[in-house]
Amino acid sequence: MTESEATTVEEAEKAIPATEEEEEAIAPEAVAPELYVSISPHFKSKESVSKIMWTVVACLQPPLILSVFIFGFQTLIITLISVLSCVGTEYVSNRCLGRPTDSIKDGSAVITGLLLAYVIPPGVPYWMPILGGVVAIYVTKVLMGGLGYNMFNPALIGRAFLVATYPVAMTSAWLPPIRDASVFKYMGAGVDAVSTATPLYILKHYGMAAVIERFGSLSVIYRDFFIGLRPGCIGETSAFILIIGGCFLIYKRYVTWHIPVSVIVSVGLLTWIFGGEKFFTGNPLLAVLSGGVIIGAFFMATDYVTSPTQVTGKIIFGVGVGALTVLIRLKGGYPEGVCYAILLMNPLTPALNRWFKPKRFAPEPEEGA
Amino acid sequence: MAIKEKTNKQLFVDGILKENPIFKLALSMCPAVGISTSVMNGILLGTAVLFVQVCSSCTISLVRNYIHPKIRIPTYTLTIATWVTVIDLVLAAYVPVAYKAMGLFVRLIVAFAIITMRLEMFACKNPLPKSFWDGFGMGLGFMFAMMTLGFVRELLGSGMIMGYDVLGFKPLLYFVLPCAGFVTVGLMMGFFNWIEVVYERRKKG
Amino acid sequence: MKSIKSYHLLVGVLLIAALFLTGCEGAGHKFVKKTEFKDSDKIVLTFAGPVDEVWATNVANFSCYEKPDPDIVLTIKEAVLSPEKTKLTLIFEAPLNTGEAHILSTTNIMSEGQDMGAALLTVKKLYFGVLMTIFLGAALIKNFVFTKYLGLCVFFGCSQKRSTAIGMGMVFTIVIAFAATMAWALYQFVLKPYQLTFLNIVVFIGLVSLSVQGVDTILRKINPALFKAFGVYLVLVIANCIAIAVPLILADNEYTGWESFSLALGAGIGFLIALFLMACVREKLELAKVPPSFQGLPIAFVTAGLFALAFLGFSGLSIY
Amino acid sequence: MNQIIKITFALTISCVIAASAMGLAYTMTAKAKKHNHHMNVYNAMIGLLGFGEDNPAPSDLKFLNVYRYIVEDGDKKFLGYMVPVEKGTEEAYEMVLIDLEGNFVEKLEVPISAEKAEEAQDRAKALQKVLAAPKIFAYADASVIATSGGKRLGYVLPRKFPGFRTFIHGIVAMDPKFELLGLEIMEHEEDAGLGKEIEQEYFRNQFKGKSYEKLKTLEVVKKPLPVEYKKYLEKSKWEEGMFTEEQIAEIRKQYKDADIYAITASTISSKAVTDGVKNVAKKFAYRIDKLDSVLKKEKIHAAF
Repeated sequence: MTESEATTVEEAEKAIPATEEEEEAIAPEAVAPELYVSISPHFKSKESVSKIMWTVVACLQPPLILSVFIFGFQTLIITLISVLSCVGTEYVSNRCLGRPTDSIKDGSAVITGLLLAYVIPPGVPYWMPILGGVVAIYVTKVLMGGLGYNMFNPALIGRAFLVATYPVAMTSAWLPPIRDASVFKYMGAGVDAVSTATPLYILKHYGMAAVIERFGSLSVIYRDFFIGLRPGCIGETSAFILIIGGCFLIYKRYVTWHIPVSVIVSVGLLTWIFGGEKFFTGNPLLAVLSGGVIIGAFFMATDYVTSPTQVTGKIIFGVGVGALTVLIRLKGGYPEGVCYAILLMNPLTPALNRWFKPKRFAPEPEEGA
Repeated sequence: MAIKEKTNKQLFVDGILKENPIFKLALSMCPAVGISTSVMNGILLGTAVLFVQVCSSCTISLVRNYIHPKIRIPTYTLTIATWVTVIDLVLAAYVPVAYKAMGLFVRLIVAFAIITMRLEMFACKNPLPKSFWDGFGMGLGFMFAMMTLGFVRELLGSGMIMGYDVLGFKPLLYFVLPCAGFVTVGLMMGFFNWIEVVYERRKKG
Repeated sequence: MKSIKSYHLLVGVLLIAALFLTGCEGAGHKFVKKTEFKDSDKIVLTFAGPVDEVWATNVANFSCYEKPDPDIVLTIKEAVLSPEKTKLTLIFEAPLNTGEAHILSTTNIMSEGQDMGAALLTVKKLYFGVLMTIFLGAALIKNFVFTKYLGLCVFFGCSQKRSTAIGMGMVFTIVIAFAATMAWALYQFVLKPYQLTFLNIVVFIGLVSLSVQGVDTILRKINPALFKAFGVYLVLVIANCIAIAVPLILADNEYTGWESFSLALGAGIGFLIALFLMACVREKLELAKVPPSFQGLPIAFVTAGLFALAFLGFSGLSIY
Repeated sequence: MNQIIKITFALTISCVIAASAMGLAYTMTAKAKKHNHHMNVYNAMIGLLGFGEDNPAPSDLKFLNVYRYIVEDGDKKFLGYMVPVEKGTEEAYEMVLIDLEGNFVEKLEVPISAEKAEEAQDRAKALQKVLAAPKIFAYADASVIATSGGKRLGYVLPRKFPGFRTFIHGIVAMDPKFELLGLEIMEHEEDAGLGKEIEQEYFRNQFKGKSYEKLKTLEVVKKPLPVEYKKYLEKSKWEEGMFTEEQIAEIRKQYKDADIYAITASTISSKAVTDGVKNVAKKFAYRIDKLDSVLKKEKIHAAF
């Protein structure tokens, strides 16, 4: 996989060919005063992009700390590797393309790295997030033109790539939560030695009774899952901390409530209707608390670049994510569908933005196309 | 276009490199994405396409003076379809394993844009030897591209080359999966564009 | 054309899909309203009225076999009656082969002391369900563009603008549905009986060209405005390998007429969806600072690869 | 007008030429194609019975087809077995009708030659003559019985069963005691890299040597395949001196009653194949017993 870059011959001449890992490229940015045409979102507030990004990063710290207590110390290492891989890829590829490298300071690569780590199982080998990070940043973001132009959520593409490439590890490297505060318990332990199954997997293949048998009575399940004491991806387990982080972002008006609420409500509602033996007998609370619905709703589906900007569009987007999630969960080949649901809705964002743009007061212009 | 002044050799080489049907002309992408999972597949389908391309080019070139301009396209289609049927039957009869590996794609050669395009642009205006070399170059170019893609995907996907285990493990299963075809082709195209830029620069400097 | 906005079309497609989804079912015996498979090892019977619990829960009253194996009676492990006594679930010892029709015979059905007579019921997947499976399979799960890589030349050629994408997709859907159904008829009634199957390729490609010509002529007469909008795409249909792949697939798999139609419609709608999604993204990509040697087709390919990755989410989806 | 005639004429001529070219190719390849297909199946069957280069098949090895039909007469149903019988030196076919409980009903001679019997259409024509109007018959399946020197060597059953995606076409081979001789996967549409592994030796060969008793309760386990066992299963990759006789015997003994190890991340495909094989074997064992006892009782001299 050798990818390469070059603008024009003249520019290429000046460039020093740089080789690093998998990318090699040449071509400095043609720096010229130009009219800056940007696509949505257009921020009009005083908040700069990087301040928002770093706030999100801060909001994403508590789940990491908690995950160390739930799954052990190696989650921290995985997360660190993932973040370093993302930031490193961004730096190296921007350097090679001759783009300004200070873009890594805006924190977006850090967020991608964190989110990527949060949606992979805690028992994967340490080299796996490196690969995920390279694909997430290079293929999804850098090739598409950098921050603001990516069509898909980079972290989720990274995850989908890893699931396709290492289906075994990505679907079986789950760890049971630690309940005796020994954070070094699973360090270096083989995956097979401790692997368990996620609640959604058990629900899909063995039914509700098996979930209750495995995790205790319903009230215990709700309590444990709310705190985060369940097998699952590194950062997705604790509904409680994720909701606090998400609410803080909403309070700061960095994201609006429409997408998270519509995702969660539609997942709950549709599971309640279709999820049981008969109509209206599904368990909505369990559906929302297990899997990646909460982290998906608050931190992935609300990504500025890949979600709509207008209220109607946001709600349609959220409901679409919820509906596809439930469809894949109940009828699909995978136990969890949040990742694919968001990826499938992402490309609709430009269309949703156009269909539901705010009413213009000037007369409708002639359609040029 | 300066096609007419080209010698046979140039025609042949151009088909493989400068006008490579997959990486340069971006025609007939379906098989390039679809069954480029191994080098062997590339060789097999490449041979089939080579055969159809050469035979159709020669046929059209031979009868080019008798084709009524109004039924040009139907004649091309008929010619290609006939040759595709022939190779389809021959493969099914004598090389069933290869036939099975390629599945529907052998019969889909009939819809490959590259063949029709060469007939329309070249074979219907040029004498037999030239058309033959043009067709041969195009066919080989297609085969070369398919083999390159197959090499990358087979090596990365299953750690093998031509069915021989060279790595001993499967580095990135993703590359044998159906969805990897697009990304591989995209990256390879970018890579070839970049090579061209570098090449041009070297020539100038 | 101006009045039809693209999202109206989307809503229309969704409505049609919803209509399709709500099918109705027939019965085999006057007292039995519905028979259906459930999970992999259950058959559910719905009766018109309450049945006797003693009769219903005795597994000896039922016997079931796969249609081609009348001599091998499947063992029923348990019969469970729902509280309202109208729904009986027969649980089998081994998983059933739900692709095959099952014959279920019962002794005289007892309902509130009345004898309703014995029943011989056929349990099979709804034909409608089979059609829907084929349709959804072709449109989403095994999308021709993203999982079978067919029709790529047209896919990349026509996905630069949304209006083009929708026009091409619709024209293609119409033509393919028409051509494939004709191809099916021709294959079943002419080519196969006379052992001319080696002419498949020529005949099918001829049929596609003919359909294109036919739609062209009809459209030109009936709706010149529509023709003006969509006419340009008609020629491109022939260059689309899906148009020739669909007839070949349905000849290979011996589909019936309705199945062929669903496959063709699914293929067309799937192509429309793929084109539309791709066009949405490519319009945005035009503004992006894509690295120079990736501009144009290479980046489009990479994007299509990401789509294919996202479409993996549909793999293994089975609605019916 | 003149032009139209000219075009039509040209098109007709080219169509005729094209059609004759294709027809020629078809007639030239048809025989080879059929032969090839036949050899393909034949070789697969020979391989499944355990014959190969170092263990050549006996010269009098014969594959005899038994065709099963479902015959309906009003609302009564019978199983019809079209069995090859010995009649002097020639081979002939007889239709043996058996009711669902396994009792003999009727015996009919089928006027068809051994060569023609392989074609479904010819069989249907011949059967039409003996199973007259009120009776309806429908083809169910064919089983192959391999014999040598008048003794049965094994049963070869080409069947299809549901997989994860679509149907899987496979051939199951059993010895006369219904011990599994092997499994061959002919066609399938499982996922590349995942379910596609069912064609691999390490999966298929796990079925080899399973006794009928074990087969009935065969399960799929989600455990990693032991390295040594995997090496043993991949017979085509064996090198000289990789295993000693004792080692082979020991591995065979150790895993003889083992369940099937699932393909990693493709439990559903693995289970589908296992269930399919189980079903095929169970049904066939049940039926061949019934058929044998009827043939014995009615003194029908079947060729196997």
